[in-house]
Amino acid sequence: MNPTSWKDYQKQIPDDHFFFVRSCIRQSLFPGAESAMLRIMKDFLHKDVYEDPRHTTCTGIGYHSDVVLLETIMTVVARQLALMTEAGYKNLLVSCVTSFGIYLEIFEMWHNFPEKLEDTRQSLLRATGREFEIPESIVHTSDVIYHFRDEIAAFSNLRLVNAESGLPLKAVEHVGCHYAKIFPSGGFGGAEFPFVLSGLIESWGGEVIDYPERRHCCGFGFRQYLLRENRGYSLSNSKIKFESMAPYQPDFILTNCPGCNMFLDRWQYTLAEMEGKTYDKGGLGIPVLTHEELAGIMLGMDPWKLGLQMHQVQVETLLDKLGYNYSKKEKYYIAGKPTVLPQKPSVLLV
Amino acid sequence: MSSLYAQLQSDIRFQEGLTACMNCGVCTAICPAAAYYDYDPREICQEVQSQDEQTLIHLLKSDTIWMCGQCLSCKTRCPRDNTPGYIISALRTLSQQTGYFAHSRMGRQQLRIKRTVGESILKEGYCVHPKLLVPAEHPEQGPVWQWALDHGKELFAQLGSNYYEEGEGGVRKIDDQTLGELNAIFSETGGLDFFDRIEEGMKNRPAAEENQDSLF
Amino acid sequence: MSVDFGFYAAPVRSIDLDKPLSSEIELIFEKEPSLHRCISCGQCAAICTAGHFTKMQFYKINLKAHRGESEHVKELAEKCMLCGKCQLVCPRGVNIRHGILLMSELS
Amino acid sequence: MSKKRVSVIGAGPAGLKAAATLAANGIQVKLFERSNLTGGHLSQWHTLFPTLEPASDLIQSLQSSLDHPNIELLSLKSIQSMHSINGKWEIISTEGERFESDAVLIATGFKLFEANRKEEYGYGMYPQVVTSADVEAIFNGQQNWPFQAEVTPLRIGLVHCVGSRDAKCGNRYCSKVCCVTAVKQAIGIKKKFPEAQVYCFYMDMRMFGVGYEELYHTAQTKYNIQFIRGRLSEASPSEGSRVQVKAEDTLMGKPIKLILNMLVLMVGMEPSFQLRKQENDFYFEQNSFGDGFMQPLDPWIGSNSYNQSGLFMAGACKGPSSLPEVIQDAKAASMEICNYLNTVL
Repeated sequence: MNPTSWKDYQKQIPDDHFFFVRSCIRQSLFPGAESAMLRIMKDFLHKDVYEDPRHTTCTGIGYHSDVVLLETIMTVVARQLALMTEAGYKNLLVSCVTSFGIYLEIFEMWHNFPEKLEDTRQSLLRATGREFEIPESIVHTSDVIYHFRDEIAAFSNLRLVNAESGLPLKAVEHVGCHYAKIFPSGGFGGAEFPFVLSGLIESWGGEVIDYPERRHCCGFGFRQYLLRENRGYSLSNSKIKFESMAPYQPDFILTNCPGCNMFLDRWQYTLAEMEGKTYDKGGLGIPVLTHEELAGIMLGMDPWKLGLQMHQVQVETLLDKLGYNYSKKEKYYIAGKPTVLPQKPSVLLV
Repeated sequence: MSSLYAQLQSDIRFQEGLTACMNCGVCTAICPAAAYYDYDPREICQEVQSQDEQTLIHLLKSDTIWMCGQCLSCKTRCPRDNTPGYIISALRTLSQQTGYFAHSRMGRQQLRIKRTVGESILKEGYCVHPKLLVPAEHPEQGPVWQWALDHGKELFAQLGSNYYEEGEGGVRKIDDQTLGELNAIFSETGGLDFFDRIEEGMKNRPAAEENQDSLF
Repeated sequence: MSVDFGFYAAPVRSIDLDKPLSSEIELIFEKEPSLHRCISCGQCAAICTAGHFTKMQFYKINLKAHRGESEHVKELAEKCMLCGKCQLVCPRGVNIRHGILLMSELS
Repeated sequence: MSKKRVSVIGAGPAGLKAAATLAANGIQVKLFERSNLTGGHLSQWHTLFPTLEPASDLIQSLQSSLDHPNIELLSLKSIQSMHSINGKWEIISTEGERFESDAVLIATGFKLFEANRKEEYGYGMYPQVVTSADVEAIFNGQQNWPFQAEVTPLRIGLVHCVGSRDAKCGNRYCSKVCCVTAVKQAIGIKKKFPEAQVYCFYMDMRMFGVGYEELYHTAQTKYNIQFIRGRLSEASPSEGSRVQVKAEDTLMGKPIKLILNMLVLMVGMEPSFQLRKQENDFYFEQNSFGDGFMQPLDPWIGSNSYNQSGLFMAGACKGPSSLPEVIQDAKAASMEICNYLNTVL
């Protein structure tokens, strides 16, 4: 696949019947986003999405931090596909950009090295007695949100504009390296300027800010984050992005990948603690949203059921700019009752 | 034992990762590791394509190969269709298989990853799950994460999750039969042996370096 | 609240060409313009006697000066023994000894 | 006995020179040109390397030889296909007109790499990013500099190998003339803006021609142009109508970052056309991803012949070439054609 220009490249998205696989990081840190994705698919778009409780991690984080062998991850992936085959599904819906990259990479390797595919089939059969088919399509959750962006907008009276001034909100997007940098044809618009997020922002009324470090990695780095003494790698790379975007004064950051979402949120807090500064003017940080969370907001969902209270950078400045209707005081309510509030950071305002 | 280069070549990631590097540096230019560490993926390609056994041993024993963050931004840009990130994966696997990883400080960090993420996969079915993100080890997760853990079950329920309970949903408990299948896959594909290699490599690490860093 | 994170944000390692060269370095180039002729072929380093025992590599020192990475230039230039073999082999006729002398006089 | 007839396809430097040489040897030439101008890319250039003479001098000299009774110029005439019957060649235009001759010379030249295909360089997105062809147009007064002339400091970068030596673009070859063009343009820029800092991002300085290495030397010593050994990885917008670029200074072994007022992409060459043979017919087609240039019989003795009697080729349709090479090649091809017409026919 080598189109002369990726700008015209449209990825094919199936219309219905998805086999859903979860993300370790998203379900742990942004559980409301994953739930919102399923609600959007089922309750609003009336799509058939099937989740098999026996599916597991793809082991991608272990693989990219080099404690899981290629043969092992191939067979774990094969097991997920076996569950999918057994359930009669052909479209894989992945909630994680790392996983998405893993699936694409393994399919590519199986294609280039058919003997590896055969080995994997044999390994899976011996280990579990299961057999699998390669899916007809593989999509990331953001692909589906993008594909149905107009349908989602049709349910909504909201536009991504400042309710007071009527001006479009300024957003920076962070697509996440493994979405299309590994396989440009795996994403909408190719590797350099995928429009899976920018297309959402623009068609929902916002304005996308192009800034110098737009395509720079958030700095996850797998083993560079997992080990505390290496975390400076991750922090420093996110800092490169923040410093580069700050002059453009974005109203929010939109992310594709759960890992990136975590880092762009948490590193703002960490940098505020370490260096005493934030990257917005008000000391509140730049709100960071995942694509499902933004879609949930478009659909009028309660931010505290979307899990936005689990972000360390507050999101209220964004909601207020949108003129969004929500209850400020119920942010830290659980089951309708107030809880002891989280401790306040020393610099970042919440 | 065949030469290290021959062993690298038997790794399909190496075959896909290195054709012939012309030292243009587009990989290093946008490499997040090169922005932070004294690290240069181009130089690694150069060293590897020398095919020199001593150079490779030096590389496998070095901190350098552990600096890559696997973002694979290098794959997009390389004008020769190389992928330095894949070469790194092959080098890291070989370094652990040969035990050379225990010669470098950053290589020895693999033990902790194996004992956290690696064992979590087998025990919980996840690489990462909320209870693994202990606030004392993850201060960057902020006070909100402590609050989230304090109210784990109720909070996750409110957000539509199934916090460490059986059945479907996010953060669910993975059933024993599934965990058995995961273990069988690891056993069948050499994954458990690989874990043992990491533990053994650390036991056999060079004595002179024994006290240079703590295990945990 | 004061948090001990156990890591910190490091400055970016990239060479920053937006930073102007120091006036001291500019003066060296003014006094010895042949330094601009270097094409980093490495002949000077290949033949360098001091380079066998130290990190002395003239073309690299000269590059560092050109890129504004001048913090180690003086200390590296001081490793030179001024034997002048490099100047004999340099295909671009760079006046290396003079350049090195100027660099070793940096403050 | 009637005169021998040759069809020359393309009125760029190769076609012009060949037409003149053939005509001078008493051969009746039909010179086909798809545009309404002759001279090809040369008519867009401002100065020529390495002497920095005006390009218009050369083009006038080439065009003046068109004024010959044996040459018939057919402008705005695109050729679709051709075939040979009983030793005669028939070429067919896109409008279906047929022209007969004894031999055909293909001189269809090259086209410039479309810079927007290297998305990471932002051509067409950021006005500060221009191509080497744009710079020629700027020097010719047909375009404006993409910055305010009084801006300080003024920083300009030139990137070699755009669309060349690049498997991602399908072009693994070197386009040969971009290095020296970059040096020429860098000098031109320094002459115009003496205070500007000018950087060339190169992988190898391929200074293969007479006077090229000397020009490079002049660029370094007289104009203090900085040569950074590293291929540009990306360009992105920066504040103040500038672009930020990232590369590695591979000789330093460190990444390098720089904000520029103008970034020039030294675009390489791609074949204008491919020749596709179907049964007895040859079709001229647009080249597609990864297609190489036209292949002559062999790269040595038969370098002007196609694998078909009476079909010849000259110039950049065979691969990236400099103007002196193209002109020499046109003369050589003309000699081959004369020999063919005298001996074979």
